[in-house]
Amino acid sequence: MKTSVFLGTLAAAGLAAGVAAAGTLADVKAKGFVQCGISTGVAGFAFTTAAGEWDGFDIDICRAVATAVFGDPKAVKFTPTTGKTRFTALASGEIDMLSRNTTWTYSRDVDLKLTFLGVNYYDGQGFMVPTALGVNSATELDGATVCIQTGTTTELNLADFFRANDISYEPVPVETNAEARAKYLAGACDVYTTDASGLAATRSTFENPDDHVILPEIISKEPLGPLVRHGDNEWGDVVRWTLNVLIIAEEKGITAANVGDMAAAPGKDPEINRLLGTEGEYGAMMGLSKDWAAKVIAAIGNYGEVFEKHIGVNTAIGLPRGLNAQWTDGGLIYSPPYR
Amino acid sequence: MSDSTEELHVDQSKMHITDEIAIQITDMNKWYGEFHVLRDINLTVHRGERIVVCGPSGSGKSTLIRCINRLEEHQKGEIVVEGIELNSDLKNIDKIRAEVGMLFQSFNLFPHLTVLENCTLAPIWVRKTPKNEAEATAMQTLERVKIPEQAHKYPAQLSGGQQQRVAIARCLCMNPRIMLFDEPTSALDPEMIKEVLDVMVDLAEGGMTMLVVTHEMGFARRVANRVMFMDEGQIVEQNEPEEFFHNPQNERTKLFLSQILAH
Amino acid sequence: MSVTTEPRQASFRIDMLWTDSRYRSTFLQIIALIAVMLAAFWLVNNVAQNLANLGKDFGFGFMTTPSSYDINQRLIDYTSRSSHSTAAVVGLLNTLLVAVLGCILATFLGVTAGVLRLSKNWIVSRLMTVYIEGVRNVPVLIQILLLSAILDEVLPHPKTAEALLGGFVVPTNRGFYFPIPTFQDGSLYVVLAFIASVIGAIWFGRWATRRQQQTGEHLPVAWIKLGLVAGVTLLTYLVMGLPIGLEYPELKGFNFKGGIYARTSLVALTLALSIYTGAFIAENVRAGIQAVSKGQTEAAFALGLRPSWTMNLIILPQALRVIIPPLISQYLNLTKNSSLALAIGYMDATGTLGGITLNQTGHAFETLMLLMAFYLSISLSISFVMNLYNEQVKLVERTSVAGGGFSVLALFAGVNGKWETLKKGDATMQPNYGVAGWLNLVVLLYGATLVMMLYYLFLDQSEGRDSYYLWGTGKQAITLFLTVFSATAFVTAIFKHYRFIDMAAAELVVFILAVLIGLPFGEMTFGLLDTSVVVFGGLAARLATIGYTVFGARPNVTYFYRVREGSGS
Amino acid sequence: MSSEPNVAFVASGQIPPSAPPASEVGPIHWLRANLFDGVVNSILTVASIVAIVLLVPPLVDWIFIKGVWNAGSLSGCREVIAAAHGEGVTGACWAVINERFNQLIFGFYPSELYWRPILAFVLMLAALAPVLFSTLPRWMLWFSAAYPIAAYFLIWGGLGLEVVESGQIGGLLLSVIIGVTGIVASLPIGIVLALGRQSSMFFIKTICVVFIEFIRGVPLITLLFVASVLLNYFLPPGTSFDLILRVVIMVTLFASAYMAEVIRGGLAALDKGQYEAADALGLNYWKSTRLIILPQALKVSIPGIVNTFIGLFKDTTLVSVIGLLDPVGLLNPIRATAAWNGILWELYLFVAVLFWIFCFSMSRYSMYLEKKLKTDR
Repeated sequence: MKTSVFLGTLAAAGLAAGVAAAGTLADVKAKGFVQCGISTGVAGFAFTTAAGEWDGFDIDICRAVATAVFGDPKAVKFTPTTGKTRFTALASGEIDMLSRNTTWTYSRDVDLKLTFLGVNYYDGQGFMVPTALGVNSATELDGATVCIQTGTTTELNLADFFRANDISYEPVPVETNAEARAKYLAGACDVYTTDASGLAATRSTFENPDDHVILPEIISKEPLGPLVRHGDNEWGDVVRWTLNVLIIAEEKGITAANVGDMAAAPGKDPEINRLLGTEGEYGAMMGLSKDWAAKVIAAIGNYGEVFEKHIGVNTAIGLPRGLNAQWTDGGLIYSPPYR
Repeated sequence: MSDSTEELHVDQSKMHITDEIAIQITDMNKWYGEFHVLRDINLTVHRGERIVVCGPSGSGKSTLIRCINRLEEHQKGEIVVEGIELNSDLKNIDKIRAEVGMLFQSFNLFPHLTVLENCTLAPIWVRKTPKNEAEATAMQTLERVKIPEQAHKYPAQLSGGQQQRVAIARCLCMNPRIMLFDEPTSALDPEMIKEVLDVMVDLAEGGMTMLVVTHEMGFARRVANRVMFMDEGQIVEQNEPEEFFHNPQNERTKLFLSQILAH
Repeated sequence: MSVTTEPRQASFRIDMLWTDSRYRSTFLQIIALIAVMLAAFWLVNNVAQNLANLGKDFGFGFMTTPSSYDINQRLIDYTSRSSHSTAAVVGLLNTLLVAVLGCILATFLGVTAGVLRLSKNWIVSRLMTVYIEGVRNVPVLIQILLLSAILDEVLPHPKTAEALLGGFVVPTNRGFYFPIPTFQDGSLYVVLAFIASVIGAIWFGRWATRRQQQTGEHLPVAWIKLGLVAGVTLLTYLVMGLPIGLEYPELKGFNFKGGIYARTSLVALTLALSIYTGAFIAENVRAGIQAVSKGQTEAAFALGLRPSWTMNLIILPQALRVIIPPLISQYLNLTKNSSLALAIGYMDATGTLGGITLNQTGHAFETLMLLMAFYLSISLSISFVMNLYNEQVKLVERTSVAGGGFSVLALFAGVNGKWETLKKGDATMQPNYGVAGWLNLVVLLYGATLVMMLYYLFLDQSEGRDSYYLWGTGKQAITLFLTVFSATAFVTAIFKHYRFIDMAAAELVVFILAVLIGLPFGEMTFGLLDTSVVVFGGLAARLATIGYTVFGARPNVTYFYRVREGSGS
Repeated sequence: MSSEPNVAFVASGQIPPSAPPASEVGPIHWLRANLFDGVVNSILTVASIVAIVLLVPPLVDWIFIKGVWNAGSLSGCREVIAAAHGEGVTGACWAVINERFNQLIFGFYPSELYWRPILAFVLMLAALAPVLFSTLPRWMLWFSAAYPIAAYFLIWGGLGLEVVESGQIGGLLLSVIIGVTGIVASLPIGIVLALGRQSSMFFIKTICVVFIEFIRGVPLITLLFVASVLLNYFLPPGTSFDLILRVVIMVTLFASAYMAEVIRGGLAALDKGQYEAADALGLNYWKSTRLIILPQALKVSIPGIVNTFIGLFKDTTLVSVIGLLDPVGLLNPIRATAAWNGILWELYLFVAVLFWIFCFSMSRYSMYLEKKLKTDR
């Protein structure tokens, strides 16, 4: 991008400004809670209960971080963000972290100056059509009307996919999943495209899920994960390793139910010992308590438990683990060693 | 013009004119944009004088008296009121306005305040008089204009004549040395004119310096010590009432008097 | 003389700044100016610091990069490879489209409901009251969402859709499909015949009015006009062998193909906005008619005019003057409310420029600035039209020309007047037509040049032409300087400040210099408009401005002052 | 009576009133005069009746007769309807409102503390009373002045009350907070702007005009975008405050431009003589403005201010677009809940009716004020 006249003056005025990089971790500890940016509502990932509590897969990541820092899953406050406001809210310091089905992309990482801390859900964009249309592949969708959520990467993927396959389509932008669902069911669009998890979740809520089919094409990679601002590594480490702890816990078979017993005394597996604070001073390295990981698992459960609780096959959403199985089970969920 | 003035009781003996100068206007000119409203006005008013200004509409008579308390700004010449020159200095303007009372054709009472509040507003806020004192003075003044019983009513509840008397009382509460009257009776019904004129006569008898723009020629004859005729922005003629009415010199004055007294 | 009046032109003291009326207003204004500038500096400085801290840069370069998203409703060519600025233009046009359609429909609804609410028919007037009070008091956002949902649910799927009105419209829950006219050889003659017959009908109407005034005879003018236009056009159409046909939409694959169609989002938005705004207009219409009708109706009846004539000749012309100012401010509200399109995915300016582009590029500052500038220019244009109207109503009343509707042309009627008349545009001596007319022209020209400049600078994407953002800094600066200058002169003219001779003169010098060195207007072309038109138009505008100031006429441009008694937005 | 040339006449007594002829009274006459007065009117009447018959009964059926108030989820509703009225019958599922009513009104405000916003609301009415009804004693205005502080502590807590976070505030409560704060805070700014716009000082006037016209020229939604994504940029680095506060700031600026125009109308309605009389008494600009001009101009402006408030209150729904959870914003998380997936009309209708009740009563009040003002003079 070329320098414009505007930029000259602005930059000149801004040269004097120093970069004020206060540590978010210190700030968070000082104020006593984590301010977590979330979505305004995605089935299974973020929704409100009748009691007025936020709950869901993304929400539990926030709660896990709160537990890591304060030992209390309730020491978190939520800021619902839209596709438009989420990055600004993070960049301006309004929220400390964002856990809102956000796809990790190059430009977000580099250009928007954000740091992605791992992947809590591997997704990909797919298509859902009514079975009655008799469509078996996305390439047969020439001329179809496609419902699509705006403000996400999906509309870019969609444009690229149809352009690459040289077929035409008619985008119907909608603001939220609920709108999309209503439109799709009413037949205002032939196809609904969003992340495959979203498709499955939406389909599960239909009266007759079998009348709809999710096409085999997955047209994009959508690694979703929590993120923080650039240049705040201590805080980033806390969030990253909170997520990793959930993953390792599942790999090692630590659950909310048995973590108390396992943390009571050192066991045979040194990694579990390190993780649960019965060996070494690993928590202190990040400025956290010794048994922070144990508290996280006790309060939230391990990755698999969180998954099953909110979006797994036994829930209304009914997503299979698929790519999101542990690497030991042939999936992509894999944490670096806790060492 | 109107016969209501025939019954005015005027005691000329009570009216004293002193040598002290109340208003001194020298070579004053004023323009509205391109329009030359006031041309080379020269006027000296002694303390205790009662001057009636008359003339056809648009002759600049209202503008003249409005210049005296700076409701209009003159562009050339000099106006000195009670020894204070009217210039761009805002403090002087404030001082002069406190000394000069003005009455309007349309009364301009403040409709959201009671009669008493109308009368105490300026003493309290401009003269910084304590409220009790201001109210006591106001009640006295209202008695002087003969409407003490209306003190707690709102202006809209009063008749036109009563309103104008309240307006006079409002001025008097500031204890002014000079009073300017801008056609005080022309918005009133005939039967109300007299009650206002009575109050004005009372003022004159008290020795007030008065500049009155009016078409009440009876009032001019009995009360004024000088009548001034203006036309097209200039003072055409001024004289004592008897001379002015019976022996006008200027043709325009004659024409005007013949029209206004024909009825 | 007891008082000596030594003119005390005392030397300047510092307290005279606030005690002397000569200096006080200037002093206060300078303080205000300093305060505003400090505040502006503080804000800009904060922005610069914040941007620097975040490592973001400020610039419009991103507008030329491919947008990578598709837009379904578009009036110009656009693909996902087009630039963000093209996407913005698509959005702007969509905003204008919905605004224009909405205003027309809202006027229709509002006038109907307003008149019917005054109807003697009990049930009808009650129904209209229910409509007006029901709709006015519910947020328009909810109405848009609700209507959009209703259209989705109620209208049939394309597979089951049936053509209505003899195939003229096919409503589906994807959109409304209309046939498109196709033009073959000879259709030109039909169009020409149509235009000619319309002109003939207008001429006939005038002739009939004259005749009626002279002889008192009534002709069924409307029927004859209709017959004239329809007859001539139809005849030519038949003679030329039916050259104009209709291409009907057909169901192919997933959707209907062919014809023109309006997406449901467009229909829902237009409908919701016009139903909402129509309720407000209905109240304005009712108030306007009631304001006029009482005594006037009786007077007209007393003169022996029939009720229908009374409405047309007496009530409506007067009521219109009361109705039109609030009506135009309702148009403005409708246009601003159209930004709620993003709630139902209609891709207006807020959806493209302030929506996806902002989202995908992260340049919130730049996109929001452009977006606000766009809405602001629409608002100012609409108030401009309203003020033109008010000016003319005032003129008509002042010169006591009886009746007479509004015509834009009449505003320029004085342009050909005598120079003396123009020079002495004094309201008390002469009707102000001349100066008003000329000055309208000047302001219009200013406005046009400005719009063209801005378009050229930031939006023009024609082939073989460097974008503004890619120029050298010098060229950028000169162009920007010129534009800002033009804009300031324009704004000064708008805000009644008539002594802008220095500004206009300076601008003229800069402008001539710019033309001489060939920067940057040497390469300006706008379709049919040649460079010279723009250059000389700008010159003429500036010269005229100077002329007015020199010759003492007072370009009293009050048109931009809004006379709105707006009720909500 | 008599054709004799003698026209002198003295009434011998009062003629008693008698009943009108049958054609002037009764339902038949009413029908003829009001419904079937001419062909066009008759057609309109018939068309209206047909429309009412086609629309109203199905709606009443759907809303009331087939409506379900108690169920745990949408499918629960459907089962209840199917059980009561047979398969395939549709009816309104008001159970969602039943379950989420408190959420739509208070957001996530702790339910045991609901009395606080309710008390604040009641106190607000009490604080408004002396402003709206001039007959009440003046000392009550002191209470009105103190109210905002009291309301702040009541709603957000502090001073011994349990603290409630902004994030927990939502629903109608949020709309009322934004609307009321916006209108109250915009009043002083609007007064200053209106006075500035009337000023003879060119520069000050220009600043005011540019500000007012700018704000009125752009849609509120763009200003809300500014509040949500840009406002932090304009403040010193590191400052960041609550989104609700930022929205309130923007809404206040927005309302103040409209308020300025309303008050300007009030100022314009004032007689020029009032300014002159104040001048002639020696009151300076600020004193005459405060004592003479504003009290009168504001009184005239009250209906306009109420109308501005209605407009603003309706516009608070736009905050849902930037992720605040007002009643419209709450629809999405509710619809994302598994139990209520697919629910649509009931929520929209409920929110619409909620706003309608508020706005309609306020518009009636403003009409009453306008009428009263007209007769007052």
